[in-house]
Parts: sequence; C-alpha cells; structure tokens
Amino acid sequence: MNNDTLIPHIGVVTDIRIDTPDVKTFRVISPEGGKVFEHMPGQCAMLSIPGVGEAMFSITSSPTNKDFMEFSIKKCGCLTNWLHLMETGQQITIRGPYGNAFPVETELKGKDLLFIAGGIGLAPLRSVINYVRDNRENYGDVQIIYGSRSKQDLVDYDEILNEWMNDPNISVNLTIDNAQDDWDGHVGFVPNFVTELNPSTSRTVLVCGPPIMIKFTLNALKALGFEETQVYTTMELRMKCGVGKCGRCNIGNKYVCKDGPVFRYDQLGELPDEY
Amino acid sequence: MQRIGVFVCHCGTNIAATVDVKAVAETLKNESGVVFSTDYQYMCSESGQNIIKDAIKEHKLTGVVVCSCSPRMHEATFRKAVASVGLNPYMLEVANLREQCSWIHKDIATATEKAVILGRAAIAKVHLNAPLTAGESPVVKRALVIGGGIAGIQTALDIADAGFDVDIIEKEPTIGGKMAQIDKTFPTLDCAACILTPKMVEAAQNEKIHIHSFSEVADVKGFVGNFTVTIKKKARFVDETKCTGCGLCTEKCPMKKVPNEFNMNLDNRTAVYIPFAQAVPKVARIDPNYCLMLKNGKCGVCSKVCSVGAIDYKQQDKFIEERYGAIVVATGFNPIKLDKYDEFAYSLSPDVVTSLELERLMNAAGPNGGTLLRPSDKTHPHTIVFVQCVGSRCDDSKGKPYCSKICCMYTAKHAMLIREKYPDTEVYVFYIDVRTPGKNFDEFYRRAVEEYGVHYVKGMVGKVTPRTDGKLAVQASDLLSNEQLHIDADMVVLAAAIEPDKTARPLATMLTTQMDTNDFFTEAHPKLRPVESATAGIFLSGACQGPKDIPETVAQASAAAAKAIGLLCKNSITCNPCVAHSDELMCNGCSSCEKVCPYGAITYIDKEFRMPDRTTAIRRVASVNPAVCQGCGACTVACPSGAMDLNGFSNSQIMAEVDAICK
Amino acid sequence: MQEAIINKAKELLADGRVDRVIGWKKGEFSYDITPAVFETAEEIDAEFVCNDFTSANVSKYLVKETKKDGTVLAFLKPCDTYSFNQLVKEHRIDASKVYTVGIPCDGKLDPEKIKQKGISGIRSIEKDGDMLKIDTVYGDETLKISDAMSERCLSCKSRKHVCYDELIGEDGDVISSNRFDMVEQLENMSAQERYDFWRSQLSKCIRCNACRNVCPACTCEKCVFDNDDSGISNKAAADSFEENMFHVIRAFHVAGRCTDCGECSRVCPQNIPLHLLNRKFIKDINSLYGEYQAGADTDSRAPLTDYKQSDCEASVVHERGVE
Amino acid sequence: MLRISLDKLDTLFAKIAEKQKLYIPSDREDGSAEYMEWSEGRKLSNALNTVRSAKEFFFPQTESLVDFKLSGKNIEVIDIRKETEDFVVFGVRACDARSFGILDKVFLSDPVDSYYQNRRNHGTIVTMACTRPSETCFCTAFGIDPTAPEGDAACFTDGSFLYIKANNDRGEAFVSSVSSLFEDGDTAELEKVQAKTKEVLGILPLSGLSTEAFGGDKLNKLFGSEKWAELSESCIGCGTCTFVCPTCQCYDIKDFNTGHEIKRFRCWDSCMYSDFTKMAHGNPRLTQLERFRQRFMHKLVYFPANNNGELGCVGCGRCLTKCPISMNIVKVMKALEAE
Amino acid sequence: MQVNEKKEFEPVIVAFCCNWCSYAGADLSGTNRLNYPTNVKIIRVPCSCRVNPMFILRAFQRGADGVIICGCHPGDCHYTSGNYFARRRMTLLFSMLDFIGIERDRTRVEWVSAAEGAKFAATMNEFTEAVKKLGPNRRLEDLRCRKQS
Repeated sequence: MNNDTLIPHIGVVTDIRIDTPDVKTFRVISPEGGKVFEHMPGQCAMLSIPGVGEAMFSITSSPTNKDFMEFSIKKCGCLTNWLHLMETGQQITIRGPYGNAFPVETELKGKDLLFIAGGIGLAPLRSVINYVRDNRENYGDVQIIYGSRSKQDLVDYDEILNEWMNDPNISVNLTIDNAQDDWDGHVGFVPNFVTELNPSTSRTVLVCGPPIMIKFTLNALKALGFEETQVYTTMELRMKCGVGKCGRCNIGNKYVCKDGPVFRYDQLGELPDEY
Repeated sequence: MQRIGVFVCHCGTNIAATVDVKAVAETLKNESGVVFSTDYQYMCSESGQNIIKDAIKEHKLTGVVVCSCSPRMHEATFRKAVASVGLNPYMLEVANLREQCSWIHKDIATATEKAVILGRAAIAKVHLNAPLTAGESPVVKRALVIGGGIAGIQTALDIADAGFDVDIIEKEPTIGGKMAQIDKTFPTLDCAACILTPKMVEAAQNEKIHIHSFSEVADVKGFVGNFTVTIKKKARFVDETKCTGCGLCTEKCPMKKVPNEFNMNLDNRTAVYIPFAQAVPKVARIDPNYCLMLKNGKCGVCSKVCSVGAIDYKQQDKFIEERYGAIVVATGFNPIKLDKYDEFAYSLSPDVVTSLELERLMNAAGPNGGTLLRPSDKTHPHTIVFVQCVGSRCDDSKGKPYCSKICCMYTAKHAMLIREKYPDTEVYVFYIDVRTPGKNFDEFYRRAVEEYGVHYVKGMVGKVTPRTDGKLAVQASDLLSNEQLHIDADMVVLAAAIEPDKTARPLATMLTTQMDTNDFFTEAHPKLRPVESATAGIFLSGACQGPKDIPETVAQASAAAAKAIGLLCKNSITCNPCVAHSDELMCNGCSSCEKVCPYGAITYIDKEFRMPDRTTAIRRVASVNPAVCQGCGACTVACPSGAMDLNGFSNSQIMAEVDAICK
Repeated sequence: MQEAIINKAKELLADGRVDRVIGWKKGEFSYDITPAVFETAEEIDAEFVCNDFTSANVSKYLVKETKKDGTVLAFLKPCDTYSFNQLVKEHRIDASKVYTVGIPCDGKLDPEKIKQKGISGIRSIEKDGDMLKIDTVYGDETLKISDAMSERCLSCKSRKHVCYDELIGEDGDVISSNRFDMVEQLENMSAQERYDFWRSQLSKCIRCNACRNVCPACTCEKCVFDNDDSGISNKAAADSFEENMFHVIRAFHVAGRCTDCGECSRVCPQNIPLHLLNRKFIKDINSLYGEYQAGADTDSRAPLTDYKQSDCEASVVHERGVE
Repeated sequence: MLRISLDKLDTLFAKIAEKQKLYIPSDREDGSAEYMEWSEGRKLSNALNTVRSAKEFFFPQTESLVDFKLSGKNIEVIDIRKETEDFVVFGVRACDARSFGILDKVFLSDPVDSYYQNRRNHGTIVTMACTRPSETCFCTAFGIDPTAPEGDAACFTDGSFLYIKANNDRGEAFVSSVSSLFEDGDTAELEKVQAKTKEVLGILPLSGLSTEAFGGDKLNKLFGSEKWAELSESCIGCGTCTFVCPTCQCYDIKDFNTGHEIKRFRCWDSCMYSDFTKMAHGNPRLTQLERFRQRFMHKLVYFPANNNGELGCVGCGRCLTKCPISMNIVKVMKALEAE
Repeated sequence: MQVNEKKEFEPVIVAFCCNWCSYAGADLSGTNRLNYPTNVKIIRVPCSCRVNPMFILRAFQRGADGVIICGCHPGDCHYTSGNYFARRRMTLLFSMLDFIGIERDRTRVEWVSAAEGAKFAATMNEFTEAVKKLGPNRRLEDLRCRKQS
C-alpha cells in the first residue's frame, strides 16, 4: 500500500532553544540523521506527541539548511505545553510538508522585499528570510521590521543580533512595545514603526503576526501607497488533517492547510470574512 | 512532563520480606517520566529522607513517589521532607506497599507484581499533580458561646481569661442553666448555688464577656475564623440597660398566678419576674402570655412603679449581627418528658416527681423553703421510692437507648440528704445497675447504703398506683431475692433520662455540624478530638455532646475553651488546599453542588463573562470558599458538567490511577 | 386551537406584554415543523402553526432566549411545562423573562410511524374521527390515529400544566400511565437478554448527539463528552463500550432531573428507545426513594442531591428481580 | 436485459456471498432499514432508503489510522493498514451512488487517502433503481435519475423480476460472476414501471426544486445573506444531518490511549458541532449561525467552486426526515433562493 | 496461548476506599496481617461521595473485572453526609448497569469502618471470589484496551 500522509514519521528533537519566556525553538532530525523531509519556506508540518495531541506548526528553518528542521513554538495549549516540557532526545511524530509556500522562486524572485513580523509571527518568516539570505543573488533589497512586547519576547534574538544585523545585505529594524532599561532601540508598535520607516512602495511585503497587528500594518501599508497585491501573509488556522479533507480550516472554498497558508492580500479579500 | 523520583522503602523487612523492593524500584524506573528510582532500608528515617531530598536537588525532580507504608502513617513526614528542599509538598504521592501489600500477601512474586502496579498508579497520579498552596484566612478574635449554663459560663470565663472577647447567648432570661436549679452537688454535697453563682457574677462582671440573655441564634454564616451570626434578642419588655433588678415591679404585679418554671412549676411567680434571686443579668422580664397590660392593655402597674422607666410594653424582637472566629456550643440538656410513663403515675399524682423537681422541693429557695413536703398535701413524706433509669437505657421508642450517666449519683445524693434530714423516712432505690465510676463516687454510694441505710433494690418498679388515701402503691420486683415487693410510698421520685435541648437540632443545621441519632452533637473524633465538632471552628462544651455530670462538664468546657483559644490566638488559619474548585466557564449555575455540600462552602455569584459567541453575559456560577470546603468531593459528582473538581483528587488523577491499575 | 393560539400571540405582542413569541413554523410538508421565534403579527399569520405534528418541546430554547432582552412568549404543552419548571429550578431559565401560555395536547403524531406503514409520497394529512386521511402521490391512504401517535404520547404521564401564566383550553390531570411497563418487562428478562437487547439497540447509535442536544435537562455549558479534559470525551463510539458509556452516563447525569418528556427518543434517527434508560432511573427513584416527578415544582430537592438515613443499601440491586 | 425472478433473490445473494462479503439493506425490528451483512435468511428491504447512507462502507464512522508505542523518549509508529477484502454493496439507491463520486473528489484527490482508496478499490457497488420515491426525494434537482442509477452495476425491478446491467468494468466482472443465475428477458414491463416512476417524480412536492441560485460563483452573496440568522435560529447543533448525509465527509483525528499503545483513529465529525473548529488559541466559528452556514455553504457553494460546479448534495432526503427540528437543505435552498 | 488458558482467571479488582474509614480499615487488615487477594488494588479517595460513576465505567473499560466502593458506615461519614449521597448514586448506577445487562456481582458497595480490618479482608475475599466466578468482564470492556497475550 502507498504511503499515507496521515501516517507520520518519527522526528528526534536534538536541540531545544529557549527564545522567550513562552517560545522555544526545537531542532528536529530524522532518527537516521538529516531532515525528515524537504520543504519550501512558508510550509508547515504536523507535529504530534501521540496521546497528547497533534498540531500544525510552520517550519521556521530555511530549506537551505540541509541538516535539520526547526520549529519555534509558543506555549498555548495542551500539546505545546508538553513540547515545552520535553527534553532533548525526545522523539515526536512529524508529517508534512503541508500547504503552499511563499512564492520565493516565482513572484518574489528579483524583488525588493520587506518582512514585517510581530511576536511569534517571525517564525514562518524566518524560513523565508534565511532562504533569501542563502540565495541572496536572486533577490533585491531586503528590509526586516520586527517587533515584540519586550526585548525578552523577541524570538530568535540571538540570530537576529549575531547574523542578520551583521549581514551587510539586509537591514533590520527592531522595536518593542514599551520602553525598558536594557533597550536602546526603537519603542512603539509595529504598524506605527512601519509608517515611521516609510519603506519604498516598490517592495513586496511579507507580513505575519497577531491578527490585530496585521490589520493595522495593512492599513499603514495602504496609507503608504502599497497595493494589496504586493502583500503576502500566512495563516495558521484550525488545521487537523493537513490535506484539505477533514473540513475545518476552510475560509470560503479555500483550505488553509492546502490552498494556504500563504495568501496574497487581494486573494484573501475575495474570501468571506471568516478568519 | 514531570521528572519523577521513585523511592521504595524496605521498612526493615516489613516490606522487603514479601516484596522484591529492588525489582520494584528497577521496574518503575522504566515508567514514563521517572528519572530516578531507588530503594532504601527506612525511607522515613533521616537518612532516608535525605536520599529523597538529595535526589530532588540532583535530578531536578518535579514529582516524588514514595513506596512505603500507608500514607496515613508518613505522608506528612515525606511532604515536609520534600518541602524542605523547595518542592511543593503536594507533588508527592505515597504508594502503600506495607499495609496494603506486603502485610497482606505472602507470595513474593504476586506481591511484587502488585507493588509495581501500586507504584505505577502513584506515578500516574503524580504526573497530574499540581502544586497546591494552602490558602489563609484571617481569624476574628472573638468567640461565641451558645448556652449559658455551667458549661457555657466556664468556657466563656476561660476564653475571656485568655484575653479574647466572648459572647454568651442564653435563650432564658438568665444564665445559670440547670445547675442553678440544683440543690446540692455530689459527691461533696456542697451547695450548687454557692459554687455557681459566683461564676455567674464573674461572667457578668468580666468586661471581655458579653451576655445576650433571652436571645437565640437566628442564623450562622461563614466559616472557621470568620463566622457571622445573627442573634435574635427576644423582646423581654424591660429595658435591660435601665432595669436595676430592684424587684419592685415583681412585688406589685397583680398577676401572681403564673407557674414558676424555675421551680419546675411547683409554685407561682408574677407576670413580670426575675427568674431567681441571683439571676444574671438581674433584669426583670414580662411574660407576655400572662401580663394583663400586654394581653388586654389594662394594667400598667409595673410601668408606674418602675422608678427608672425600664418597662417597655412595645419592645420588639431585635436582630443583631456579630462576627466570631470560633463558636462553642453549650446547649445542654433537659430531662425527658414523662407523659409516656403512665405506669409510674407521673401525670396522675403530684407526689410522683422527677429528680429535678425533687431538687427544687428540697432547695431552700424552692417552693417549700427547703422543707421536703409532699406536693399534694404538704405533709412530710415517710416513705420515698426512687425509680432509676426512667427512659434511659431503653430499647423501646419511649425512651433513650443511652445511659443518662448522672442519675445514679444524684439519686444517691437525694437518698442520703433525705435520710440525713429526715431519719424517719424510709428510702427505697430501685435500680438496674448502680454506676459509680468517678472519683469518690462509689464511696459516696456506699455511704448512702451503709451509713444512711438507703434501701437499694435491684429491680424494676412495675407500677405506681395512687390510692384514695393519698398513698402511692408501688409494685416492684426484687431481682436478687426474686420476689414481688409492694410498698406504700408517700412520694415516688423518677430519675428521668436526659436529652439534648430541643434547640440543638436546628442549631446544628445552621452550624452545619453533625449530630447523632439522639441529637447529641458528634465530636470530630470520639477519642482524639472529643471537644471539636467535625466542622472547623465549632467546638462542643458540656452535655450537648453527651450526658455529663458537673465536673466533666466543666472539664470539657475548659477543654473547648482551650481549643477555641488555640484558634483565636492565630492571626490567620491555613486552609486545606485539597478543596473543590469550580471552572466558571463550565459552571451551569444549577445549584446541584450547593445542595450536597455539607459545609455550605458553595455560594453562587452573578458574574459577567465574555461568552464564546463574542457577547458578554451575566452568568450565575458557583464559587467555593476554600476556607470552608473540607474536600469531600460530593459536589464533584453532583456537577453534571464536570465544572467542579477537587484539588489533590481530581477526576483526571483518579482516572489515571484507575488506568494504571487496570492496564 | 391554532387560531386561539395565534390570536393570543398577536394579542400579547400587540399590547406589549411580550416582545417575541416562540412557537412552531410550518415546513415543506404538513409534518416537518420547525421551532421558531416570531417577532411580528405578520410573521405569525404567515407561518405560525400548531397542529398534530408540533411536538418539539420549546422549553430548552428559553435558556438562550431569556439571555436576550425582552420578554418571550412560550406556548407549552403539558409535558413541556415540566421541562420549563425544571429549567427554572436549575436557574437555567430566567422565568421573569418568559410569559408562558399552557396549551392542551392530546398527543402528537409521529411522521416516521406513518411512513413505516409504507405510506410514501405524502401530500397532506388530515384527521377524520379516529382516523387519518392521507393524500399521497400513490393514492389515498387511511391510518388509525393511535397507530400514528408518538410513542411517548401513548404513555403520556400528565395532561396537567404544572406552571403557566395563562391557559388556553381546560387543564388536564396527571394520568396514571403505563410508562414503566417496558422497563418492567426488561427487568423481568435475564441479564443476558437485557444485555442482548441493549446491545442491539445501542449499537445502532451514531453518536449524532441529537438526544443530548434536544434534551431540556442537558443544558450544560460544556458537555463532559465534548470536553477533552473530562477524560470521557468522545465524538464517536469507537467501541461498544463507548456506546454504553455515553448513554449510561448521560442518563445518570439527568437522573432525578429528567422530566420524561421523551424528546430523546423522538429525535433519535436510529429509533433507539433512549427514554427507557431515563425511565429506569425514574422508576428506581420512585420505588426506592419515594415518588418524585422532576419539574413538578421548582423547590423540591432532587433525589440525587438528597438522602435519607434510612435509604436502602446498594445491595438492593443484587437482591431483587432477575439476574 | 439480464433478469432473475425476485423469488430467487436468495439464490443470487448466496451466490454473491460465496466469494465475498455482501451487504444489503434490510429491515430492522423498529421498521427502519439499514445495511447489514447478508446471511441465510436476511431479506432485502423494501424501504426507499437506509437510515445511514452507504458512505460508511468506504468512510466508516470510526477507523484506526495508525498505532504508536511509546517507551521512554522513543516512539514506534505501527502501520496497521491491511488490504481490505472484496465486498459487494447491493441495493444502493441512485442518490447514494452519486455520493461516492462526490466523496471520491475529496478523498481521491491529491494526496490520496489510502484508507478510503483501499475500501473503494475492493468494493463493488450494485445499485437499485427506485420505484417508489417519496415526498422527501429531490435527487432530480441534481440531475440524478433514480430510475437509472449509477454504480458499478445497476439493478431494476418491475415487481416480478430483478434486471441487471453493468455500468463499468468492475460491474461487468460482477455481472459475469453471477450471470449464470440470470436469463435474458424482455424489458417491456420494466419500462412501464420506469415510466410510471418518472411520472411520480414529476409530481413529487419537491420536484420543482431549483439549484440555479447556487454554485461557486455565488460565494459572497450567499455568505452574507440575512437569512442565515433565521434559518439557524432553532438548530440544536447536533450532528444528525451530517451523520445521515451521504456526502458529508468532515472528520476528526483523535488519539486513544489503550494503556498498551496509542491508537490514532479518525471519526466522523460535524461542522454543526460547537467545537468543530476549536483550537488551542480560539475558535473561528463561534456561533451556530456560522457553523450552520458552513454546512450549507460547503454543499451549495464551496464544493461546486472547487469541483466544476458540482453541488455537494444528492437529494436523498435523509436530513429532511431525520433532523430533530426539521430544518434541512431544502428549506435553506428555498429561503436563499427567495432572497 | 495454551499456557494462558490453563492459568486460573485472575480478575482485576478496583477498590475505591474513603480515606477516613475504609482506607484505614484496609490498613488495619494489613496491620493485623489478614490476607486478601492481590487482585484487589485500592484507590484512596477522600470520601465515597467522591466516586464518580465515570470512574467505575472507566475501570471496566480499562480491564477491571470488578469494582467495589467502600466508605464509612452510614451516619459515620467524616463529612457528615457523603456516604449517603454515594449510596444513592451507586444504588442507581448499579441498578442501571444491571438494567443494561452487566453482571450485578461485578459491582458492590460496602461500609467498612477504620476498626473493621477483618471485615475489609473478608469483604475483599468474598468479592474476589464472586468476580472470579463470573469470569472476565466481557460485557463492559473496551476491546481496544484488552490485554494482549
């Protein structure tokens, strides 16, 4: 019988990094070593601890990373609590990749890119950012605007600081919601920061973050003259099967797990307001 | 995912002889979440406890399973041990390998297998344990004593002595209770009034003690350390604060034919009256059933003669609310009604009296000024028959199943006093057994027999028949000589059983305390906690808990006071953290849980919620007061939605144990 | 009857006594009636219906309706009034927001029973004495009314309204019914026979939750069977055990609260006689703890939140009836 | 056409059941019909349809997907799939027969659901033409001819004979495996019956039901309709319509810990259930209106939008008879159309 | 397989014991070295009224062959009334299980005081025997949970 996507693979958690008080990044390889499967930036995988639960997470590592996959996971429910408690060496089950990807090889190619992320929303974009960094020649100018509640809540801060900030080819703009002692960077909400930075409307924008942030960011972008067709986002909605069959993640006739999770804003606009 | 340590105790050979402890420790090592497993000779010893403590630190344990003796034995020990190294004490579970495994089984293989399963169950439970913190609730530094008899007075005096305010609620117009009615006390024969009234005065004068006489408890809310009691101050139609107790009104009152309950209705009093000379408070009361003014609006003499204007015909019942940290119940007893005992002619002849009536007949302040006269013709009785156990130790529904305890001794006292004062009077005592297990009690009884010549007859009085010549024909059997006796008596004295006061039952309901089938309050433990009720903060003093004589009553009164003081001394009390809690989002507000809660720990509040459909709604939800909840779990099953759960014994924990045992 | 009810509804709406009316709305055929809320006289004139097929018990809707503003008029059949009372007792309905009008009922008809007689293609159903005249695309059919009567109505327990603000028609009486006959019949079977009976019934269950969702006693904010934390949640019976458990626990949860309205069996798409489980509890409660009718009042203590010291021991189960 | 006397049905069934499991609609003691495995004595039901649809043969209410064994930090994945044995479902009505096509579009589209495919590959569907459609039938609205059902092979009856015809290769194989029992016969009587049935179909109350107003292109108009509030008002949120529906295919995946291993299984789910879309961080369909709308939008708009306009309903009428409050797709369609 | 058939049927018995009386009674039977079968495994609950019918069904689901609930004697409940509620609940539940054809001897309620170590042991001996006679629980088990041999 053919392989069935509902039958998962085993993944071994080889490294657990504490990103923020409620986000950890897990490095997963197959028991034989190497990646469990290949993916494109923006795609997701179903992770599960049998008996505890199964949920969809975006793959935060770049496909250019040949050794492992990474998942940045925020603690918010039964399964994620369990994942946060586990130790390295733990096996989990993993199936995927699911969903479409950011069009890194098509629409985005050759474009100036603007990444806007809030909080854990950086997770899916990190895959794209590192993919772009690793294939730098294929893309134009890259700007990243990332904000979180506080310095402690910035996901992947080490990587941002040590790698992205040191990468001469990209510019990184960080902000936190409220001022704090050990922070001399920008303070304020992401949408306002976007307005302040006034990025060029020639850029293609990739946004991810909490719904309220996305909403106001989109308003800010429109005010700056961006078109909806220039903006991509990714959603993570109520997915169960991952293959567009179980019937719960649809927005209108689009299944987030299959037709998404990456949508261009003009496409989303055509769908009923149910997300 | 917990990090669990398993510690298997040998208990010397107690466990190790029947359970392969090493195998248990080894097998349990493979259970999910177990990161450390070991065995040791005596886990409860200091070095055993150190093994646990060290492992917690070294292996960063989040949960501990000790496989040892019964948790009833050492759970507290181990909890303390784990707490000392910073682990929440409720992250520990004990698997009972001794009392419930090694000691009952013989075969090592099967006992070991069972031990492993018990260990697994404990591990499964610990996986779901959550750190629990005992809550604290402040203590109101004031006590309430319900009942102003000798028990209540003694308790109040002791509590006041310790420096705490204490209120006495007495339903009669005066404190003093039954002891005030008693003439002499056994076995010393000293005058009851002489030893009681100084205490009454002391209570009245102690500024820490506040007496609410002629008052009742109307409502009790709250819980240990924080009770709110509504006191009903019944209208006495005399302003307590003004009345000086001069007694002029009682002299002038035209209504003089009121049965005097203090003298057991053997004489009369006036409608406005002071119960007895040494009453505390010494304040008159108008009996509305007899007062001409209150009945017909015509009289008003007392009001006219009262120089301080204390008479208030318009007085109403008044309700006041007070807060207390502790409540002592001292509601006392009453002799049972004898209307079902026609064989003793109690209702047929005035010369058949109860022992308490006899006390009044013999008392200097009694109806006859202390001379013992027959109530019927005021003549001196020459033959008196005492009948014991009237209504006590009774199988049938007429009486009480228990021994009233005090009758043997007071009858000996009565007999002795009569023989001493009136040596020409023959005294017969018919008894089933004579029970004299107290200090100097048996000596006292023997003196009655040997020195005073009281005729003690083991046997039952079958019938008492009043004769036309005024004598009472007593038919009895002497069980020792096995013959029928016929005695012509002048008086018959019945040792009526005693029973708890009728107010006790409704009070128990208000206090949510337990009672036995005889309406005696049930102590928290018959041996070890004899003066506490099972409801925290409610203590028991005197005969409300069971028949007692005066010294026992006073002893228990002081013991109850000590317990109450112990509570009042604390600024706050630590609550049992294993209490119920309600998930408000799931609560239906249906009141099922409230109805099964024996402690009144559940109340309902209307609270605003954001509903799943994005609206807000005011919902009625259950709220458990953790200071009151004792953690029985009745509510958890009554709750259909499963909103109610119990800390430490949650649904999921118990089901995890079930799973572990059954798999 | 329908006219009187419609007039009453319009009258109460017109004089502002009520803001909404909960009743029944006509369907595609004569028998597919849907409970509905009406706000205007026009809506009522156009669609309100009260006939032999308006069997749905609307009392449970009042849980939701009384959370809204305004007063709602509810037409309650005798058996519905018990459910209503019980819901008031459990604080699920705010009675001050409901105006109840009792309407008489002499039994409702069960379209399924008609169809099971092989009658198909129904165009209309009319009453004619004690017969039904049914017009179908295959010709006219007749059927005895008693043969089309809902199972629950055949063992009706009461035609008395236990609460109402107003009554249309005469009030009836509590009737001594035969409702425990089938329970008794089962009790007299052997354990194996009982087991076989219930297996054959409960194995039909498709766990659609219709019985639960229609039950006026099942108004939990979150049902234990939907709650993954309850330990017994399940969406479909993956094993015969789960079929048994769902129905036993559900019956237990409504024991002492179930008014025996019979909605569970009425809506079961698989015709499982679920009411027998509830009636078993009612029968036990009546015989062991004294007669009790849930919903008959709003202040009595429910049998499972009450006790007597003299209650029988659980061993009574082992001592009686057939093993 | 090949035909066999209805008296000899038992012989036919016995013949089929010799080689594989045979399921036929049969009457239960409560008068309703359900698919049951044929064994000696089991009779074919005369009922128009079964309570549950035939989708269960390919998409059962619960089915195990995979087992896991946990030990320490390790997980073992156990593929429990086995090749299904061949089976025959006999007596499937035209509406249910159409439903398989709809289910195929879901389960056999990429990535293929191997569990469904496995059963589908091994099941032979033998349909049965309707002769007595009921007032709740509206399959014709979806272009289904109940007198000429789809399926691997189709059967027809004129009251005395059962006629059989293969619709595809699998049907051919089936027919030839039993053709020894059949004889060639005249279809005049059958045609009469079919004509009569067609006549009845034309006068059934729902015969005029229109699907004009629906399809993928009507998405936003229908989604925003004001009618949903009124239509969904009395919905009790049970799953009856979903579970009796031949085309509803939503499922949930759950884990069950047996104490020895974790069994991952899937079971039917209903979009009408309040927790259908519930996740750790919220629920996007919070009201019954949204859930109710989803079910009908799925059948009437979303499914056609993704499948060349094919509607996701086959007009079997089960939800019309089984809904506890008699709310159903016909009422929804009529209400939305009237708007 | 054949080995298993020869082995005597050893039922799994779950005993829910209230902390104050029956659990102490069980301890006492240990202290007095009174034997009862290892089949019995005790789960400590604060009071018999804590026992939810769910727990009992769960036990049967997971492979228990008998479930017994032990509490304080009526009138002696540590919490005043818990066992009275438990008595009604269990009576009705057991009656229902009996009604759906589950063998009635698989369930029992027994009142055992802290002093009744001997009664506890005797009860467990009797109950285990009774359940042994019935054989494995087949009517209320979950096949998925059946022990694999």
